[in-house]
Amino acid sequence: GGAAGQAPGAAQQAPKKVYTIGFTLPLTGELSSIGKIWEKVVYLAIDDLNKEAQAYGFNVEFKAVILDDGTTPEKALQNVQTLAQQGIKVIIGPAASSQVKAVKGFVDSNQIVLISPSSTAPTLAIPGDFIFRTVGSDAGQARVLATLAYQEGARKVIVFHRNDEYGNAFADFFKKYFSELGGSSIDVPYQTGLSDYAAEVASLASKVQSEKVDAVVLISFDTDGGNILSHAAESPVLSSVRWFVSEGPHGAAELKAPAVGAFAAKTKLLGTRPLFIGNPLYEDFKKRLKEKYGVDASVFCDTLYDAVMLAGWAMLRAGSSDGNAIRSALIEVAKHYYGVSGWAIFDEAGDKAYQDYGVWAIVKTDGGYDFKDVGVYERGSIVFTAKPYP
Amino acid sequence: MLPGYPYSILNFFQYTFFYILFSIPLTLSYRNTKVINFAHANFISYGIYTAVFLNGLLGNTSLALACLAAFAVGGSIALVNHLLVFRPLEKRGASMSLIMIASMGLWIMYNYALYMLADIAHYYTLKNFISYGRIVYADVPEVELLGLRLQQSFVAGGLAALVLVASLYLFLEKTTLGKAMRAVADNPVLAEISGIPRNTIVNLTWLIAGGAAAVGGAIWTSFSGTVTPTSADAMILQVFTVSFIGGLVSLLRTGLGAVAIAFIENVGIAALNTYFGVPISFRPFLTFVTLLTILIAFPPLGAAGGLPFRFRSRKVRAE
Amino acid sequence: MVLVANILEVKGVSKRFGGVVALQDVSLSVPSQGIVGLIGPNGSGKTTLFNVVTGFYVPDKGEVWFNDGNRSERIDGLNPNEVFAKGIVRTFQIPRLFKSLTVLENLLVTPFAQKGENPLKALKPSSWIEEERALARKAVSLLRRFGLLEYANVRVSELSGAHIKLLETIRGLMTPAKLFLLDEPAAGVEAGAAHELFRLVRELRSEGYTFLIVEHRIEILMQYVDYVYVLHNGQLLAEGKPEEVTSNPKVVEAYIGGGSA
Amino acid sequence: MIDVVGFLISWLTLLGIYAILALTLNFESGTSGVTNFGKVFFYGLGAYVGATLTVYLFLLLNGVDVSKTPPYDVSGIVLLGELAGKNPALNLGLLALSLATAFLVAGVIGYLLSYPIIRVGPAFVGFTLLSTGELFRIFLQHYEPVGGSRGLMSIPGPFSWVPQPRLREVLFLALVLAVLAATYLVMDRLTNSPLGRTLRAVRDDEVAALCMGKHVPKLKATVLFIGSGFSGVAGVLLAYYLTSVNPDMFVPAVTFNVWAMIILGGMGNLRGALLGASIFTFIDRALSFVTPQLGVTVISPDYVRGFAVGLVMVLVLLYRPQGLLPEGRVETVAWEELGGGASG
Amino acid sequence: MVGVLRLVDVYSGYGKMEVLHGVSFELGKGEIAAVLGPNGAGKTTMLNTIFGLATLHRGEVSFNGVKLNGRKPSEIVKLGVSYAPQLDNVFPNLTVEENLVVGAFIRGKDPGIRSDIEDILDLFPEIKRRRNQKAKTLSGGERQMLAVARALMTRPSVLLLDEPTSGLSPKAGATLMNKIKEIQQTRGVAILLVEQNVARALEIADRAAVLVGGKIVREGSADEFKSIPIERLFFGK
Ligand SMILES: Nc1ncnc2c1ncn2[C@@H]1O[C@H](COP(=O)(O)OP(=O)(O)OP(=O)(O)O)[C@@H](O)[C@H]1O
Ligand SMILES: Nc1ncnc2c1ncn2[C@@H]1O[C@H](COP(=O)(O)OP(=O)(O)OP(=O)(O)O)[C@@H](O)[C@H]1O
Ligand SMILES: [Mg+2]
Ligand SMILES: [Mg+2]
Repeated sequence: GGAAGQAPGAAQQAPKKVYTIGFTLPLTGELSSIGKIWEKVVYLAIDDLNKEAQAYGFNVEFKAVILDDGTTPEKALQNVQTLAQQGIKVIIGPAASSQVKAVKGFVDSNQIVLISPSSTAPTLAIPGDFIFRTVGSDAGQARVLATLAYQEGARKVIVFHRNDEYGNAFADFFKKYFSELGGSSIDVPYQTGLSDYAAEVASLASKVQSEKVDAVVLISFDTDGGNILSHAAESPVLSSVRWFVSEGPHGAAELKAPAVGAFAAKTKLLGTRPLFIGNPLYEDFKKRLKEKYGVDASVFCDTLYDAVMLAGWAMLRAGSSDGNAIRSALIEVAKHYYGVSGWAIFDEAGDKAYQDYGVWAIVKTDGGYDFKDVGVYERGSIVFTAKPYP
Repeated sequence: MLPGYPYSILNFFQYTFFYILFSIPLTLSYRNTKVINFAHANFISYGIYTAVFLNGLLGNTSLALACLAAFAVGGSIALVNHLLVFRPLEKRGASMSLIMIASMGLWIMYNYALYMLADIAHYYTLKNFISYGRIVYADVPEVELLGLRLQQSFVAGGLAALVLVASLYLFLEKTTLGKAMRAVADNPVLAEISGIPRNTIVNLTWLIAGGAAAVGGAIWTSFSGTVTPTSADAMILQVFTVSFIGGLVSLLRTGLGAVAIAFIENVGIAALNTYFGVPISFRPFLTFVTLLTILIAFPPLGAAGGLPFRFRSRKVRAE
Repeated sequence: MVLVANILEVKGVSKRFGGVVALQDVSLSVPSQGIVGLIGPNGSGKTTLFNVVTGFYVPDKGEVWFNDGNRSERIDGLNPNEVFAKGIVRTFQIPRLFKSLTVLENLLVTPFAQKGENPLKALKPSSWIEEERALARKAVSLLRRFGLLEYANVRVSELSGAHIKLLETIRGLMTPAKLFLLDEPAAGVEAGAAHELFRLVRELRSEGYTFLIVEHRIEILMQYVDYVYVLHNGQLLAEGKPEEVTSNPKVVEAYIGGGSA
Repeated sequence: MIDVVGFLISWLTLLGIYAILALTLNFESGTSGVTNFGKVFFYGLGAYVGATLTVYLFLLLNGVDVSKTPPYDVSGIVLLGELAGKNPALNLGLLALSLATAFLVAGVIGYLLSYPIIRVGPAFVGFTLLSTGELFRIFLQHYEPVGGSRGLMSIPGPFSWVPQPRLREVLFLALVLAVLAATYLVMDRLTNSPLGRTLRAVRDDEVAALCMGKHVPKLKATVLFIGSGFSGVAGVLLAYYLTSVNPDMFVPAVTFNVWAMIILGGMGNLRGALLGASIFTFIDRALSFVTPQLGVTVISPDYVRGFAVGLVMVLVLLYRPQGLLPEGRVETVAWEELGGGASG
Repeated sequence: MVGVLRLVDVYSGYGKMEVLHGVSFELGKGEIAAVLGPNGAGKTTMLNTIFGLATLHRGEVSFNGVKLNGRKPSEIVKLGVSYAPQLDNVFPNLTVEENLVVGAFIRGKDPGIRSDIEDILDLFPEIKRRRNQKAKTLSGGERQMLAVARALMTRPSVLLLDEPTSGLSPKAGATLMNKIKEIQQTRGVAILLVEQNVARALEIADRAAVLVGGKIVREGSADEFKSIPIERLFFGK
């Protein structure tokens, strides 16, 4: 089968130059629910990129090759190699930090530009390599979450977090910042990759009871986070403390269930996430994604969209398929790019230099419950733009 | 009072029901066919997704209907696997380990097929099926007992587990066909020579194994906070663990295994956490430690083999 | 019995399985270089006795002593492989051949402590090749003797019933043990081959080996043994020279039966 | 347009690592009947031993205080990256040390693990080992000195002093193939020897083998020592190849892939193990070039690939139910004697 | 005499390998026929072929005029043929009694099964004592008796017995032979008997055939065989 299906409309003038961007996304496995949404974001972004390039008079066409890495490091490396062997020089993904680590050696030595929209591990903040991240590191968000919890009156919290690189690092930063603010926290890690977390939630409930904490801080991905909150909604003990949540569960469809919505209202659940709030581009992006593909923009959709855009413009700017040239072009392009996730400038480690953070809540709407951004982090404190819970 | 009470206790029962629904079919299928069926996870996940699709596409809110449909789907998948793959392989003289790997192949296929189905369903409804929240059913009551609210899944799971255990007991112990089932497992060729319709029995076995596990899956949708196409894969090791405690052949021991593992995973870890500060992230660790302890302390006989070897053989006495 | 050393002495052995008393206070001895028969009705405990002697079971009571020339050792309760190492080889009544191996390979497996079984030596073929050749020659001559040579390269799962039985016995005879325990070597085997087997037993005896043989085909067995024990319901019923035993009315009543040969 | 050489290098390297695993699994499970569902445990053990040894010694020998700059922190990682290419002798020396240590550690642990599995049958042996693997993984996640859930990264490879990436890849491939060849040689010698024959006998009937004087427990321990040792070596190679290790890499699925390889190729047949590994890794890779071009839109094209991998497995098995290459007889000089005997 | 069981020019074996090379044989109604022959001659294969357990390459097997070619063993049992194989002839993990119950499977809910079990156990007092013991713990001879007992449970009209007395004590063997004769006489069951103990077999058989190398080399009445040193036939020609 040829690639003909990709290009609607007839080719008229000179043949277009084709730029291919490779993707390695978690279409199966633990992150597959985000991966599926990301896939749609990629379609939208490539579409937009083509339109923009055309509008600027480039006779080019961007194409995406999407491979599934099942959230495993080895598969991610295999995908990156497969893409490289097709002459692809810019790859977006993989999702998890452990995967990025596994491909780092290969992309650095083969001069392939890799942009991860979601890897936030501080250990990957390494200057001079070919790895870029369009999202800020966990340390930043941990500070915001700590501030949020403290500002909302929590003094003693349980940090209930994934026992993986993301969760552990996030939790460590959170505890550090929270104690700096004057609060105290208890560490409760839970094993990832389980089918259900009812047992963990039960243990959490007894911990909450015995330790008499004011709040639970949940640091999770979307599926596990959704699962945990659904079970927590069943428990009177867990419904009686405040909940503060990381970006993971934002957008998870199962949190719009009435039971969870009611739970959120009762516990005044608030979450943080990397977000350039009040960004009209983002609102537009969200709307078009919903209209065209029927999916809600969830976590890291904006950073992924921007990653695609940056990659495309960098390739156009470099004009060659030399990895080093694209790398420099990317850094340049990012300096002037304002996208759905805000300003895209990279720091010396290739990570997003200025990350803004917003606060979200689950609020009642006409049709049920929905996610809503209700505040921003500004100069050391949270400023609410809306009152989420009465 | 036990830590985590009463949730841990409730969860303990809840999980016991699920492990019975998931593991007893596995034990049954191994016992009667000697196939270690890796595709067992598919029965569960297709049971889950039968309920999910019924709910998401047709708005069904009847758990009874979901269970019936799941039984049909799970049972058919198991039968199709057997008729199109396992039996032809066996006829051509494939070893059991080869059939086991064929079941791995099937497992992979069904997993991706499920993702494809979810994609197609998304295309038509624009709903997210890759991660689906808990379903609230209209036809199962929540029961108040001693001031405790027993969820729908508790009621339905308890009922289904009871039905499965009782009907299997009656069938295996009280009917000739049930006894014949054991004979087929024991010596298939002789069973045929004795006039036992081995094919019928094996077909029936697969139907029950696939169907019952899928019913468990359907009920799971009313329990778990979120289901994904990999929900079943994520728990299959536990399910196998329970069956292994049963020596893969004894239904009774499998039932006890279900109780033991459910207890350890819920009450056990909560107690260790409370009294010894063991992090709850050790839950799967504990499951496997339990399995190892049981395997080493009481090695199951039967399928387990057993070597007449004594580590402390009596010292030779000479004159 | 003072001059001839007994290679095996079973002293007051009892063994029960739940309610079933398989052996009760059984004592017997096998003289060195003897061919001793062990007969008795079905279920009288013959195989169980073999299992006790070879370490398969631990007796509930009693002792088993093995006399290797000048040293006498107690061997009950040892592991089967340790008993084998002492020089006692048994065959199984219901054959337990190595099903995926060929006939020749089944024979080659038996000999004890082959050089090539040591992992380090296995890596260096020159260290075991000579021994292997010698064993193969022995195996081939045994196979030829029993007309099984044509099956040498056949997997044992493709043999006929009696060939399986025969091979089980021959496999036992491959290794130079001191005492052989044969459990019904002639069951199902055609008369010619059965006699051949017992002739081989006689030859081996003259080379210094000892045999204890369970066999129901007494018309064949009695031609070759010098002493017979009879078990009945797990107890010793009679013992003596073949003629004495076959004419013992108790034995006739319990075992041989009336009209038949 | 497709970089064929690059494809071959990357395919063969991973294939080589998997082939070592397949050969050892074939030796353990195909020849000797120790159903090892815990392959990934020994593989991961080797990888972690190699990785830990390399990163710590690398820093220590370069005079870095690892208590202040542990190798799993950013500073350590950056340092490792800077030091990686400075001293070829160090890299190669650590390679040798890692290989030897991983072999011994994995081997000895395999040896010890044979103790609890002596008296249970094959399926239980398998599950005991599988459980041990899971225990190990969860332990790693909690064990800080090896990086905990972060794992270790920026592991200096044996050839990181070679400037050209292509040459570096080729050298590494040569290393992998050399280890593979050595593994093959050892496995071939062992299976086609009296030991191999005895092991097959144990596989067929443990009890009978025990009664034939074979020290079954010791044999199993030996098998696990050898098999696990080589798996550990494969793990070291993987660690160097990915330049990172992480607990999540060592999940049971890896074991099952290796199982699929040896059964596809033919249990008990060494060349079958190689063939199975080749086919299995090739199909997956080759299809990932094809499926994105299919023009499928409603479903993710990559699902077609995943589905096809499963389908091919099932079809191959249906077509060749003994596996592609069935187990042969144990090839020793014994057969020569038969040649003379049969004709006479 | 009408043949109930007929083999016409049968070539059969396992897979591609051929073991029987053109065997024709007829078992008359209510008679006992003995099949004798050296080890590996193909006696078991002959029974296996009748029962659909070997590959029939050429020729025909019929029972009461019904063609058996290509039928499944379970169908053949229902027609009234029963088989006690030489090896692997019990269900090891079932108790003695369960072995018998399962043996009567084709009779469904027949209330006569209970009493049949008692009758058959009376025939074999050795295993009657062991009725609740698992078959795998039986002694060799007890197992053999159980195999024959199980085959009788279907109330067959034709019984195939492969070396039923191997491993039985002389007394038990003789008793079994008498019982076989008795079964034939009282129930009119036709019996095809494979036996190594030639003398014993000829004592109860009406007819005999000698199978050598996959071919029948001689056939005739039992009395006829009694006069010739039959074992020479095994290696004759
Ligand atoms: N594991 C066991 N559990 C219960 N009973 C057993 C077990 N093993 C043997 N028996 C019983 O012990 C008795 C002795 O058995 P054994 O095998 O020694 O007899 P045998 O003399 O060899 O008979 P045969 O000549 O039939 O082989 C038998 O009645 C048998 O049923
Ligand atoms: N499953 C099998 N596959 C291939 N060949 C077989 C198989 N079973 C038996 N054979 C071969 O067929 C031939 C006849 O075997 P069969 O079992 O019919 O002999 P038999 O006359 O019953 O001998 P016995 O007296 O030893 O029981 C033998 O050469 C044997 O090797
Ligand atoms: Mg016996
Ligand atoms: Mg036979």
